[in-house]
Amino acid sequence: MLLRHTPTEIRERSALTINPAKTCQPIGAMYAALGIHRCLPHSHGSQGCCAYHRSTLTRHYKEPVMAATSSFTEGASVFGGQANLLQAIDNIFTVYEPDVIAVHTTCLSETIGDDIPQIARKAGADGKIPEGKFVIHANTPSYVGSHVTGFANMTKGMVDYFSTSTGKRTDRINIIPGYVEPSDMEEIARLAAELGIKIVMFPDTSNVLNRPQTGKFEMYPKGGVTVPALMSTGDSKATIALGRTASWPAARALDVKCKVHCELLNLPIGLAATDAFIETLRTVSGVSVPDSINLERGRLLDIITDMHQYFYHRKVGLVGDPDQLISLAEFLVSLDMWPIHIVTGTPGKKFESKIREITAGIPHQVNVRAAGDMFLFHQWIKNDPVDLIMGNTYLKYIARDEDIPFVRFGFPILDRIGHGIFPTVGYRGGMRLLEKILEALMDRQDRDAPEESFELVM
Amino acid sequence: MLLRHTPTEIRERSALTINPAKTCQPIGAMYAALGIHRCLPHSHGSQGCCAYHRSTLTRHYKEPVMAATSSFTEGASVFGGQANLLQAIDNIFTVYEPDVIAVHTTCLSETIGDDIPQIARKAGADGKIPEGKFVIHANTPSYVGSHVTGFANMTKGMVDYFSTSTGKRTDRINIIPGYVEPSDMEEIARLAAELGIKIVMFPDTSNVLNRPQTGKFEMYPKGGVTVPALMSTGDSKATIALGRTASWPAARALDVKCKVHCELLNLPIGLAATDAFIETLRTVSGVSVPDSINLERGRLLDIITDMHQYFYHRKVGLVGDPDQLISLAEFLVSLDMWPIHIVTGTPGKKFESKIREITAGIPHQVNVRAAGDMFLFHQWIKNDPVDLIMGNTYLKYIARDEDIPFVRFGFPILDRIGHGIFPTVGYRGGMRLLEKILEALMDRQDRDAPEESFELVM
Amino acid sequence: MGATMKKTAAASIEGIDPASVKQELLSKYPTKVARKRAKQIVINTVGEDCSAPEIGANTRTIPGIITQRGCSYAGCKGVVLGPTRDFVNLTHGPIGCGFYSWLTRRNQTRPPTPDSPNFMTYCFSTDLQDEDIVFGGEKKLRAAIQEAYDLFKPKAISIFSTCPVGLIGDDVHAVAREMKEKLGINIFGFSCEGYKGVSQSAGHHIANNGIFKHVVGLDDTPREGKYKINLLGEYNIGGDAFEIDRVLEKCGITTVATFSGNSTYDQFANAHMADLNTIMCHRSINYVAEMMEKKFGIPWIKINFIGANSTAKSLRKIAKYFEDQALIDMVEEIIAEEMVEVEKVRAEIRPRCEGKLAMLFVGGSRAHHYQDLFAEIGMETISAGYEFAHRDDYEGRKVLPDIKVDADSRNIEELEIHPDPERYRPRRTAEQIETLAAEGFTFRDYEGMMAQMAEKTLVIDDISQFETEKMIEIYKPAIFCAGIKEKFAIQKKGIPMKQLHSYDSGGPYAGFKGAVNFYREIDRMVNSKVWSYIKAPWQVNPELTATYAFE
Amino acid sequence: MGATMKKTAAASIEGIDPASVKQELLSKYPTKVARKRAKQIVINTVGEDCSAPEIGANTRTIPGIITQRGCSYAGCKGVVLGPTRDFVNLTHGPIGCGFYSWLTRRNQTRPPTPDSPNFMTYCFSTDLQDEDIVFGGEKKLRAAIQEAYDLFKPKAISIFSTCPVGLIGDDVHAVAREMKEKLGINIFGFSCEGYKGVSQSAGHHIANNGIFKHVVGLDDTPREGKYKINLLGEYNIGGDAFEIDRVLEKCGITTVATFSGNSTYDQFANAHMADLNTIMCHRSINYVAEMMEKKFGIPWIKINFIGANSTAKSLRKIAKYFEDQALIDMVEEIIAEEMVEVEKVRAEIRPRCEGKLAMLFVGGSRAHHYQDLFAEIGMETISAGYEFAHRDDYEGRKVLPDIKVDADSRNIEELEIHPDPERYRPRRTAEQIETLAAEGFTFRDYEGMMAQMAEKTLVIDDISQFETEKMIEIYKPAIFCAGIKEKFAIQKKGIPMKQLHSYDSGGPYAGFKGAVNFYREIDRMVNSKVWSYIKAPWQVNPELTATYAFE
Repeated sequence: MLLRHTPTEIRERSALTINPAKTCQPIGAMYAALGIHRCLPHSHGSQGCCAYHRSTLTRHYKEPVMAATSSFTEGASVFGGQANLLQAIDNIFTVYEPDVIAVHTTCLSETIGDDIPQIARKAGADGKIPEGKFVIHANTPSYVGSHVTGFANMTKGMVDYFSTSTGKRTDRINIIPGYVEPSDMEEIARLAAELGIKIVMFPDTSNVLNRPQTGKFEMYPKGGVTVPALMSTGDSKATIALGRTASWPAARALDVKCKVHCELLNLPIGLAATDAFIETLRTVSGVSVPDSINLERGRLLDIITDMHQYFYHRKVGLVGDPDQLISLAEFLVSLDMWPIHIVTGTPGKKFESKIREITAGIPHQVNVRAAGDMFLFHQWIKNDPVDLIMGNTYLKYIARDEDIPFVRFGFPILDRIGHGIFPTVGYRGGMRLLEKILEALMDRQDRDAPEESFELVM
Repeated sequence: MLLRHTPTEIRERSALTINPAKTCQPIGAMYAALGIHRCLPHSHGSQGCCAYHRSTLTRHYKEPVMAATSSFTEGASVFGGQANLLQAIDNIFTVYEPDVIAVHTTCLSETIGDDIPQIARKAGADGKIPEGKFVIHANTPSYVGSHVTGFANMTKGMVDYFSTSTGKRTDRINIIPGYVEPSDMEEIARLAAELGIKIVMFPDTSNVLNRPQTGKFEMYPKGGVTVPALMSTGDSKATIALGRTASWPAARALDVKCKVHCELLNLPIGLAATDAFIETLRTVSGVSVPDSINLERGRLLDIITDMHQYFYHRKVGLVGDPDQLISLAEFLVSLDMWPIHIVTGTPGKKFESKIREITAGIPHQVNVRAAGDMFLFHQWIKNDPVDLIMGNTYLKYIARDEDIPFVRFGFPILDRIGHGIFPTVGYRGGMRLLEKILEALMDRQDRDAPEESFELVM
Repeated sequence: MGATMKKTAAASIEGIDPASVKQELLSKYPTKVARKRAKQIVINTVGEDCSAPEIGANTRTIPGIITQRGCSYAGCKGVVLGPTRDFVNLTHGPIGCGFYSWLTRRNQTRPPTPDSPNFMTYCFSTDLQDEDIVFGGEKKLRAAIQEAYDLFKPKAISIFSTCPVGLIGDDVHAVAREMKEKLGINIFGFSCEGYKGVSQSAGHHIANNGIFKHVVGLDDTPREGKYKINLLGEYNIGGDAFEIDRVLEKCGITTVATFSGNSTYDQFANAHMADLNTIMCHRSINYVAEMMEKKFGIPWIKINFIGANSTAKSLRKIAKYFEDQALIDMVEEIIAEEMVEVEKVRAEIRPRCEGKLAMLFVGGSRAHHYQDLFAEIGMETISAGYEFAHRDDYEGRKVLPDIKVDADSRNIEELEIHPDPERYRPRRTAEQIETLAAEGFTFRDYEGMMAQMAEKTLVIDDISQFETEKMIEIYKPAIFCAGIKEKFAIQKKGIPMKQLHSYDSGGPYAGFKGAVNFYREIDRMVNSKVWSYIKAPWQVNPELTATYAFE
Repeated sequence: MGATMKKTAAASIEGIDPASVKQELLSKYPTKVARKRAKQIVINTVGEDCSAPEIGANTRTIPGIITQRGCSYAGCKGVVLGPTRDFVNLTHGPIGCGFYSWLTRRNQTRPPTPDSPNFMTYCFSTDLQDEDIVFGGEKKLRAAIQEAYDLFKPKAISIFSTCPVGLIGDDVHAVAREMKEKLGINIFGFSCEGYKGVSQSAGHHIANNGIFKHVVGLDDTPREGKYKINLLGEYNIGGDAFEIDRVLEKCGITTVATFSGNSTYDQFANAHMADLNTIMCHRSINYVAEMMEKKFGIPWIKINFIGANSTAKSLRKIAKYFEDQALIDMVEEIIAEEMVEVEKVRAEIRPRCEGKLAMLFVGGSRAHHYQDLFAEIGMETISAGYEFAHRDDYEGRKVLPDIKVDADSRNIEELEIHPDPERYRPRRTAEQIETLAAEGFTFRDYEGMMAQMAEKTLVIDDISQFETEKMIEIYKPAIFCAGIKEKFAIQKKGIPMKQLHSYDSGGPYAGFKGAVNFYREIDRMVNSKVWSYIKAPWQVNPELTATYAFE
């Protein structure tokens, strides 16, 4: 067994985290910053943080992930990192020529208490920030929240630094897509375009972290939300925040800063959540829904009605990030599946109650835990087995030990491709999810069927 | 074992076909006819044929498949089926009100020698064909060729009956997509649209055999090529025929009938074949290729370069239809994979030489057979095992007995979904194929890896 | 059953007048068609004597009126002989027929050992080409048989003729005799060309004849067992026969042969050593039962293992036949034991299904049998019909004498059967039969579907696509049962559709465990949320003033 | 080696002047940066005495200049102690560090039995929260250790400090001592905060100190075996150590302990019972070797099992040390045996790779060792450098005396080691060492990377993203070797990139079988067609008059 020391008997732990279902804020901030066009993320702390974040993002996206670091030494961690950051800003603008440096802090610089805005101002005063270029920042202490929190904070940073209201409202809608794949952001934009709605999406990592092979390496690829677009968000008609944890803080900040009305929706994963997203776009911008979207919706529903027998009352275990899990659980429940073990590593009381609400109709005990870990999740499964697990690559160890069908979903996925290219949001994403779920369940049925009931037609 | 009687030792058979890799013409004709808007396919023969074709198409597409039959009795098979067909035409136009009845023959009516055009003329003369409605036909003797031949013949029938040249050339391009999925036809149309090219595609089963769930059953759904569009094909600038077996006869007929220049290309499956398709569209209509297509291409290539190590020198066995196999084999070879056992049930000498050409660079014996069967294919595998097999659902019996990773591809797929919705043509289709191939190979690696080399990052 | 339980139609459709429904179904047809269909669409009413109105059945399909019927080949090779595992079923004809009937019916089979023969996963065909059509296919057929023999050395090879075979003058029977002679294994042919008869039904009859003529009675080895029966017309779709065997074995009843689910050549050869023939699907197999009675003196009874109550009833009937108190007690004990789980599940599910409407249009007996299962969870069959049955399957065998044989049926050979000089052995004396009959025990009888259906329900033979749509629009049933060809057209209308040929991917539904499976399956289908998602929010509520939920 | 085999740069780059390349690399930097980087970019030239020019190494990374370096925690927990399977490696800090170092390095481990302990698939962390940062994390650390103990009862628990730990004043060593006392298992801490030193290298040193201080020498059980060695600085990436073990075992050489691939606590505790320390990765582990020699009298030698020739050379060196003809003969025999396959594959592949250029920028020894493998298939290393090495790894240990210790290094504790009163036992007498030395046998020596590199090749320490791109544009190598962070930026330029930290998903590459694997892998990468598809037809040939193939 790969996880041979995991006992069935569960004892509560107060101090020891085993096999985490989250990681730390800075990586989320780095990912968000990569969603700004011509932006170089900068990690203000030891260089190891930056190395780890770049490595993990690279393994997940199989794409270049560029970021700089303040490379703290022992000295810096005693006397503060101002000198390092000033030097970094100078070097970065000189050598790598970004339009924006997006600084995020680390547990180290947060513990020291470095004041980034003050340092950035000094860099400006010293003339180290070229005309028309920007240094923005977000405080992302690793000991608070999770990678999702870091994403939320950097996204909020975009509002804090760029959003401005000129007084003239546009008919654009801001969409904050949340901590989703580049392919998902692309799909969200496509759906809005199908509706004929002008949007500003931020951040937008499509064409940054799902780039083509062109024989050229571009330090700053085509993708990402531009600075002017970010500035214009203050004039937009409304903001749609997808996912409470990742997107709400930025939306609220924009409302406060520029009085842009904001709506909080669940991530558009699955039929109902996508319906809500489309319906909100429709009503907010007063357009009507084109046939093309009804067609996609109808095809998703067609799979649901055609294949219902395979979903019905199958037990599922889920590990992932809160915004994703809320929509995914809702989707599975709508298929008559039973998500019964649900863990996110990200802390937050709201999560558990929301999941309770969604799973209320399931006639079976449901285990849910925020700030939980995969060790606990695994123990739940040992005590109450499931037909399917969905989550990031680390679940493969549980899937193999317990011999459970496994669908990869969420972050990080280190051992398969596809997530960067094929969305799981929207109706098309729903179809992809259903195909993957069915594939996993049917492959298992085919594997385990006695010869006389090995099915040709399924 | 499911196929316990299949011996390793191969002896040539001259008369007995075991586990066919093809089926008969009429089903292909029925499928093609469903690609005409408001068309009801009609099977001129015993009702069993119609029942079998509808059942098989329905299991593959999980969609309604409507078709009528002449329901031959013993009498009809002695005295000919004219009376039945006349009655059928009358009943169909009265009760089901199609715009077109597309009659295909069967082994029975072909053996009898019923003259469909003559019967149709009589129906017309008797006033059984309402104004502006049509009865077209194709001769599809089940004892010649295969389902692909039937598709080709009915597609040619569309030209024979509808294509007319008014003398005014349009800038439209005719595309004959071949015996591919509705999702593939949709993708081919999308690619042409991306290039800004006006096309007429026939047949076009998209939105016929991949319909939404709407709560309404439409006898004649939105999809399908319209009669006026079919008529206009005679004026088009050029015809691109995708696949020699399925599409070339119609293209040639159109050239002969209306002098529309035609190009024969391989089905756009994989990088090179899609490049050829795009390049031909570009040059034929003098447009330039937009970034959106370069982006898709680059993403496909990115997967190829990133994941090359998983493809390199893996042996593959393929069963399917000739046009698909030629492009698929070419694609696999371009990935440095080794397709070494290749069978199609469809007869045709060109196929074997084409495959020989494509696989010439493989330093390993390559077995290829046209008019072969899966029994032979299975024996080849027993004699020279492979890492992967690709083909229709019937391969699952071999996959299980021989414990070989299996990717479903082609017709029919009776036990999984997705083929109706997600294309395998074009660059996107290539990405889907690669994802499926990688999934199959990597799942196997994960299954068989000793614990110490069970990989987190792949 | 019958008169005593005369039922009236569901309250929920009181408002709907079947006569006008019938009119609507016919309204769009050309006169000739309407006249013919009118005979096949009957408003049910059951007389005191269980008599039902006459229905047009087993008549020609109307060209152009979209039917779900198949052909004679399908009935012979696909249905009756397909499920037998250990002989090579060789289709003689173009490739299609063999391909389409390859593994598509979900007949399960379970070879006793890893090396016992099982050819069901294989498809064998002569794949006739145009030159064969021109010059004749006998040579190729001969060669194919030789190749099959050389490769597999099967116990037997059966040849199935497809449409062109008759026309090109191939004599499959002659080839069969010749090769049987040459190879010394049993080889026989079936002239089941697709155009024979008017539906699968002709093929059933042809299959019955062939199997009786060429196999039944070849092996006189006496069979162990106190209560020996054959199970006829059970094809082990989704494992039905396995469940029935489980129950019978538990009761100590020996099944000598099953025609033909999970069957083997030897079972058929030995079938005449049984003491009773029990018939599940009357339509497809009654011929064999009749012939076995004439030739060997084995009486037959109609039974039905679809439905827990029906299963109990059938077991009691078998026990009663053997007139053995030990068996009678054993059967009661097992029924009691098995009904515990059945009642538990039924009690859970019935409240959710009670009063919902079902329609069944399928087969030659399933449309009847499955009504019992629906009834057990309180669902009402508002309309039903067969695809290929005859009048006796609707109205009961009592009408047999006045069914006139038309041209299409006349073409199907009726075998001349006489008592076997050595082996005819009446299992019951005239007296015994008297007494049993006196106690209401019925031999050789099937009262048909209609007698059991409620008043004013519509009985429709060979329902067409057009009629199907109308019926759904008018009655909006909770579930519709038919076959794969109907499935998605019906589901597109938002009505769950259950296949009763293949069971979709479910089963077994026979016997006690099967009943439980079916209750749960129907519960899933008629109570699922998924059918409620059809309208998008903007379709429910299109005006833009609509408010929407947000936090 | 060395002067005798002084090489000149590849013909294929004759035209390129390294001096101007260096200029170009520096051109864009601010003056201060350029000045510092100039020291770390050296044009190689090897003196008669094998001396190489001085290179700037193990100096601070320049903030903002994109580096591939990691931190002290990564070197200590990730590299050196990560591969040990049977103690609980507990990260004390916020969740990230533990998460990122969880199973990401492909160190393989093979527990002898299904129930022998293996914690490598687990990630243990105190997941410090803000309140812990404010009020201190010792309490939580204590509790976490207790919970780990209660759950797993491990042999030992090691604690790894992350950045904030030092700053908030947690004394992990005190907690370790206290809990060791309480639980009676070995518990020890590492002050490997990320900011210590200038790279992973500091962490290696800290790990060396800790493992030596707390584990090595705890178990005096004599070890069976005639030729007992330790294998130091081999981390069993992709199974390298398994292959090396295979070869050593075949030669009859016993590996007492491996630091630290596929290792266990007991191996470390018993390591001092070996008679020779052999060092693979000089950078990460030489400290332990030095300390073991001082304390126990075990001499160490540098060996290299990367490359078939290097492997043979290393085996001969070990055999020579033991001065035993039996072993010497055995080793020769096995080399001969193993080289058959190696030569076969090499002969097949070398013609396809001959003369192609490679660049290696990785690690603290791999950038050196892998040059041998490339050389074996005729490929030329045109430029190389380390990520975290010191001058001695470049220029050889002879420069150790004149390396001045800067502030960052001074912060890393240097243990005071004295011969162990009881257990100090010089394995070789002064005389023996004399004689061996006389025969050219070198103890305690590593001549570094540069001495082996061709003239005019560029040696670049801690290469930056900017320099990487320039080097590729200028030299267009056939392959570039580095780590995951560089991989896709390089491949986007159309150059295949091989990871030499994790081997992507390949390996083993050590020993004889490993060499074969590597030949094949490089052949795959540098000769694959897929890199030729980058331009679409319309990009190759954009004008519309283009003709296109059609039939």
